[in-house]
Amino acid sequence: MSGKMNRRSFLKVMGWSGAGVALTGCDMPTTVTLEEGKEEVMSYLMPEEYVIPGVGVWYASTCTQCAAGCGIHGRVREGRVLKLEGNPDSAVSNGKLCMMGQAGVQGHYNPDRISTPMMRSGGSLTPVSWDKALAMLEEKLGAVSGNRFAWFTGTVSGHQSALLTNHLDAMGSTNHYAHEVVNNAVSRAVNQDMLGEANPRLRLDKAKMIVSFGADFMGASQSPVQYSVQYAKFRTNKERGLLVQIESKMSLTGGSADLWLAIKPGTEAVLALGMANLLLNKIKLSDAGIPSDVRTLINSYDISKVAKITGVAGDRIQRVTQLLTERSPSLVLAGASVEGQTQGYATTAAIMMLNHILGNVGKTIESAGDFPFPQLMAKQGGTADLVAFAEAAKAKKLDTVIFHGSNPVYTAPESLGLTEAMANIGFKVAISQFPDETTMAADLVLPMSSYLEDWGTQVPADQAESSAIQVQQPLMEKLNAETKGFGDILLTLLKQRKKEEYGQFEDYYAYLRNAFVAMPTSVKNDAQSNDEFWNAALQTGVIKVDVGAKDLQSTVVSFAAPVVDDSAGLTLMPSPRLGLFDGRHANLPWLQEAPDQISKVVWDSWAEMHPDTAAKMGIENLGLVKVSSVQGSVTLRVVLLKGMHADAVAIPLGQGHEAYGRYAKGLGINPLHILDAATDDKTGELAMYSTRVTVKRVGPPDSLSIVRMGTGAGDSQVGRKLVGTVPVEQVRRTEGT
Amino acid sequence: MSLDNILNHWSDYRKGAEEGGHHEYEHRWAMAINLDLCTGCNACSTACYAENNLAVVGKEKFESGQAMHWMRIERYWDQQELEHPEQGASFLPMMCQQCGAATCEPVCPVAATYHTPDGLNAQVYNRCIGSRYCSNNCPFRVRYFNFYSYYESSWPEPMEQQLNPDITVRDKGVMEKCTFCVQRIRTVKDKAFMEDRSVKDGEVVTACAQACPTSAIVFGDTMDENSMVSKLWKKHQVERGIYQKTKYAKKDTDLRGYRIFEELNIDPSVMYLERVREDI
Amino acid sequence: MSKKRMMGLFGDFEEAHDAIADIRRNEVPGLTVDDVTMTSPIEHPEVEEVLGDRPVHIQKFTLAGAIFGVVFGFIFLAAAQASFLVQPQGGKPIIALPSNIVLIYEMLIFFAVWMTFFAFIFLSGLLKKRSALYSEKVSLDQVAIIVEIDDSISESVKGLFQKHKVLEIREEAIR
Amino acid sequence: MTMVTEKDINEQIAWAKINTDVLKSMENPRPAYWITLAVCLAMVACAVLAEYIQYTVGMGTAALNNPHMWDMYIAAFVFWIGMSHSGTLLSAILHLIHADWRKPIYRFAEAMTTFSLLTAGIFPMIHLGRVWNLYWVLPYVSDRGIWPNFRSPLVWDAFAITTYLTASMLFLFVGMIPDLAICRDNTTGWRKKLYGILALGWVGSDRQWRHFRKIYLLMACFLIPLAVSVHSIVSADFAMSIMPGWHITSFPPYFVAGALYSGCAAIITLFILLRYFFRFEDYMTLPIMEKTAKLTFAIAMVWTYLNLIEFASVWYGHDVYNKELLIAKATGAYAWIFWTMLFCGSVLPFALAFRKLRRHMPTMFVVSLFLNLGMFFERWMIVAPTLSMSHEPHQWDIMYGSIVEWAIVFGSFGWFGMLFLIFVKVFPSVSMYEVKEMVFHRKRSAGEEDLARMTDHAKPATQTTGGGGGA
Repeated sequence: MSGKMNRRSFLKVMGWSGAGVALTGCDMPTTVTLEEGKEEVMSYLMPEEYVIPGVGVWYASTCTQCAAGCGIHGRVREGRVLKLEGNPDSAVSNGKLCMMGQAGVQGHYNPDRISTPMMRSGGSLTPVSWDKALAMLEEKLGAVSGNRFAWFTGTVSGHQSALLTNHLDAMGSTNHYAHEVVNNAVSRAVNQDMLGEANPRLRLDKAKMIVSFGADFMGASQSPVQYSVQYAKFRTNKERGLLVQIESKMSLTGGSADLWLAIKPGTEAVLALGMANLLLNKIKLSDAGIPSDVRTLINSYDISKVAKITGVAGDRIQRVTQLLTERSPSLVLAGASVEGQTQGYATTAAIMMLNHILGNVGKTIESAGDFPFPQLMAKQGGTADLVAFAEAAKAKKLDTVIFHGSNPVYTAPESLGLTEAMANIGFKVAISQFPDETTMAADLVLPMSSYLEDWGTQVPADQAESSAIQVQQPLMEKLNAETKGFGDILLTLLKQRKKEEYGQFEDYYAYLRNAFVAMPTSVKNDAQSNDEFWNAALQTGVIKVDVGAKDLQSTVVSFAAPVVDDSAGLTLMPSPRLGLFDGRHANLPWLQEAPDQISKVVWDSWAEMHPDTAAKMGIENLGLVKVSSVQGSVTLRVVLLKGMHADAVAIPLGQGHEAYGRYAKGLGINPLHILDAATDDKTGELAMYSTRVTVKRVGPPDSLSIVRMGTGAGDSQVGRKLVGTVPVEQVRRTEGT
Repeated sequence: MSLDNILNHWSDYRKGAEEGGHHEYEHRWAMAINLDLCTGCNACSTACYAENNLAVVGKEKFESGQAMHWMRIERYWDQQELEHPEQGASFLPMMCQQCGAATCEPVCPVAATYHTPDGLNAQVYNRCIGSRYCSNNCPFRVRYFNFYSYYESSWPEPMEQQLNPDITVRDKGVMEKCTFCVQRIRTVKDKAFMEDRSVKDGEVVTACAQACPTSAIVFGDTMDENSMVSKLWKKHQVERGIYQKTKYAKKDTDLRGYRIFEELNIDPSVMYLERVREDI
Repeated sequence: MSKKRMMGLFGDFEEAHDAIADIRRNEVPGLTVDDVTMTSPIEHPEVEEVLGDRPVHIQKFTLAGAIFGVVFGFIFLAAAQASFLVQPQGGKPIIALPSNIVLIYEMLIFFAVWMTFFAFIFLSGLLKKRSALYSEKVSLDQVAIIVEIDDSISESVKGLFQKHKVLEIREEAIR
Repeated sequence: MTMVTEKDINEQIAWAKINTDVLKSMENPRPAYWITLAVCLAMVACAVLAEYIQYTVGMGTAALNNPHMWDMYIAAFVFWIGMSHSGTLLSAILHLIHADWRKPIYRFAEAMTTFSLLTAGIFPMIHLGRVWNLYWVLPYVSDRGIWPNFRSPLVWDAFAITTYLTASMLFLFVGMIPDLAICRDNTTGWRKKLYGILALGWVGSDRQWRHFRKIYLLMACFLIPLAVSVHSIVSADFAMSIMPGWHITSFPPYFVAGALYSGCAAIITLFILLRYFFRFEDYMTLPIMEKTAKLTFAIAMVWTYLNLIEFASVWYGHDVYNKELLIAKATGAYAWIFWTMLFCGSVLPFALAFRKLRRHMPTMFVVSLFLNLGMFFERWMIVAPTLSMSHEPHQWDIMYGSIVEWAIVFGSFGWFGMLFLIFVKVFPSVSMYEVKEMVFHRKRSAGEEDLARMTDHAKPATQTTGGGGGA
């Protein structure tokens, strides 16, 4: 039989591939050779030369679903990217990928993507040509002067970041607002002051014990995959790591804790000081490097007092503290719920101080070294910039703003008055992929290519063992030709300003290649030629960067004494979650349909409360409640979980979009809107976890899209061995770990 | 002629699970899932959606229990008597256990679900008439039925371009379930066949195992003595075959390995390792 | 010498019974009980006894059907299973006797019942055209005695019938 | 009149009257008939609409979900199969034990069997996800060498029900041949043609009667084990699974008893309806009703006993899944159904123990309806709770069915009613020739010694009917 494939055998193949899971159609070299494929099987006649019909090829790139910058592999077949997986060469992702990264393809193929530039005329956005849009842009940017122009972005890094900075310079402006709801800005500040580094390397894998104050490092954190991988090592080490989670709302990480302690919201600082007290005064660790005022502060918190304030049992505190000294090196972490307090800085400092006392610095907290390309380093977002931006807008200090990679209209609390203030901004440009709230409020919308169609580099803020630049390359042709990559748009903007300087680059690809080629030999290491280096970079998807070794010294800064808010009501915890994250993934059906890890709710918003608290208020599980703060109120269903402190009510982020496409629009509510505008007095970051609310029952229980469908089933194993649990001693004996 | 076929192979054809049944297995794919590492993060589940063309059913249908998540994460609260779950939650990744003596198989009226030489419990969509008996007889409740046609609602233009061409999109009236990513197995087997070698351990990785950030899921061939899975099964003294045999095989009952509902004698291919907690 | 068929309708079953009894006792020479057919609206074995024992063979067919059902059933099922090795097994043998026995049992009854039915149709002389001598009264409440005789003895037969209070007599020539 | 009530049937009844009464019941339907028929058709229409929706939109419209892959349809299927059992089975048993009081009532009972089978047969089909491939269940030789899976109880169902349907239809038909001959002789026009064909040229010759006696006996002998096996096999759908609450040894007898039970209850219902509508007081007499009621009561007790057995065996069995399920049945979301079932099935039948009530038609009518309600609930309790609360607690749920489901189940009653209504107008719903036999034999045994008196009675009968018979 010749290589030619006659119609019958072709049909046979089709029939087989149709025949369910037992067979796998075209991936069978045994039934379809490439020759046959090209001639008969492929739907289009002349495939691109890099397309091997019927065979999936993996290309390396970088994930931008969150700021972590995981290296990914994308499976490309017949010119379409089908599946994303972690890139083993990337130290950040270690060949793994979280649910958000997996769902990246759905953002890429999303039916609600913006396909053409749009300009606001007569109140509504109407499609225009790129030329018109760019002409408009050039005119407006030409008109604006200095600081009346601003960029508003999420976390940006790599060469895009560099270009963006250059554009700001070209515009003579210094206003770059970088906004992320899920951020560790306060920790960065504390680290900067205590360690001299904002983003030291955390080595969970080296720790024998982790005490986490609400740090959801495996969930909605700065680098979930990296820390999950480290967690796995931490657990499987010779001496199994011990995880103690202290928080007011059980997070994904808390779900895996050996000991989960509920603490009264806002009293973490007190607990930290109490533990410090035990360490210094009882266990007699050295108090070197601790300022006297802090020392006296510590002394004033004896265990009984601490137990009373925090609601954590005294013996528990003592035991945990004791273990911290026994299981050295340990690691104490502070998370969003700690940072996001009116005293966020002080609290975080108090917690980081424990690392200092326990001598973890340098062991489980390492220096990130000196990154050779400061201009490429991540400009990390926070909420302080959001506040500042709102102020500036209100004060009519801004004429033209370009928005990208952030959705302030959705994420800003009403109390900031941003929505109204937006009107004060004369010309708002949105470089965006989806019709989200901010984009809908813009005057000019530039359709952006998805990260799977675009060139770029990412420099993760939280670098893993080995620092690297993550390379991002297109995995397929643009879905619609009208979209432009972010880098290309930046380049165009710069060409408008500095033709002479950037005219040489035909497009961002050219610029990037040039930039790579220009890299020092230290980075290129043994690459023979520029082409080889370039190809190697594209193949591996990472450019390893030697940052040199550096050891870390810590000093304790003095911080304010904790003030405990005992006013009536409950503390609202607007908790982000792996999945919808800060709401940016609400338009990805896979993530909408993936149940929340703790409460198992899908496709909806809900409030989490402790059953006892609810009982006092006469609220039943799945009942309809009204959560009101000074700023406003939201009505939603309640899910009673014991993984809550009695004084807290949690409303996960992500839902409540007024725009953002068919999957996100009109689902649930957005807790961010009812937050107070209170900020951390030191860093100016929004105190997102300090809003006091009251909860009122407004309706009877009703169905909610909970996996267990509200029957109460699925909560308990009813004595059946589905998940067995054994004490660690037994495992030590049997497995010697 | 099938008559002398019967006479010649009578004794073969009369073999039940106790004697290993009538199978010349090429592989016996299996898993070992370390529940101590599972953080319930949903990565596996989402990866499964991406790999296997699983339909997104939407709020209402999900609410009425018609979701299609082949790989679902179950979350249980132990220590319910306490005020707070002090040892966190118990997460259980639950997918088709590819039982050696699968209860779903003998009840299918049209032989749409059967046992492959790979030891997989295959579902032939084309043959299924949707009597749903298999799902009723599955103690794990991991078989999912296409109650509706989803190909319009779940993959609106251009979403359908993401669909994996290696497997079909199922239409209404058909039962479906986890296949241990049979398309991946198939690809690797064919590759090995072309290169005239046997499949190497770690060559086949299911989507869930691949994605799992904590590497809690290990996938492999229990017929390959040196495969990671075989070693783990051996280490925890979990054996293939039905309960009566394995019960006595397990010398040290403190070992963490166990198979869910093993007492039903269905010989699941997934071994779970118990969650570990330290009391402090 | 032409033959004829004669029918006598009787309102009274006992009279009919006696009439046949007389024939049996050869009161009419040349007429034996074998020539007698009795048609009646109901089933009454005790009256029919007088006709002497006339064998019925349906049960043999039933037996045949049953045996066929069993043999065919087993061979069919076993052959099908043996030639269909990918069938779902779930740890059960290829040829699983318990389930096959259930099906064979059903097949036994199936074939037995149908054989019985067809045997009934053919053995009981149904599906034939009714002769002119059929009286609708028979389906109501009267008994008819039909005899095949020579013309020669027809008178004496009539006499016999009359003696037993016959209500009506019909004749028909056999050609 | 009191004397008559003591007897099952009045021996003095003239044979011609039997003919005319029964034949009359087959002619010129009254408005009431048309109205009922219309109602039934309307119900069927609902069902058809519902099925159309389900067929086009998907099985999801039937409120099925992951734990509840089966539901109302299977419950209804079991219910109707059960309904079918009384007719043939009782008729056959009573025939074998020469209980001739069956004769006036067995005809419609057997018809009921056939029609409830035809109803039951619908449910497995509409419950299929891809009904258009139904024929794959049949063992036909295909060039792909694919066969159905002979291990599956569903395939057993297919075999058993086909056998049972054909066999009981034959039984019904054979038993009807002499009556069809009567109809043939007493009708004109298309009816005469129809009956002429169906009667197969029956003339009532001794030869025919002898074979008739034999085949009827043989069929009765086969039908009893068949009927038992059929419902055992239906029970196998559940008992052969590993699900708690299904995998129970006592299921086959339990199902058979339940089947007889619901069947008897249905017989009582139809008995009263026919007696009332067709003025069949002379044939469906109180004594016969009493006997039927007593029988029903006996079966009710058997059913209750088997219930208790099941509970006990589960309770002392220490199978955690089964035990928890049993407790959940009695206390959980389905508790009200559970207790209603027990009340209707085990307490209410004691009404049948009182002569007064047995003879009071309205009471009997209501009671019989409640008995059947209880039986339907029993089927629901068999199907639903197990699926709601099986091994995997994560997948527990509660389920009450959807509009579509209810519409189809509702319609099935219309379908049954329609078939039955047509039957009673086309075929004699009381066996004429056998009532005659009954009268004849009873009379005979009444005065064996005094033939003279018998003949005195026989004569006027013939005279009165001399004309009537001919007409």
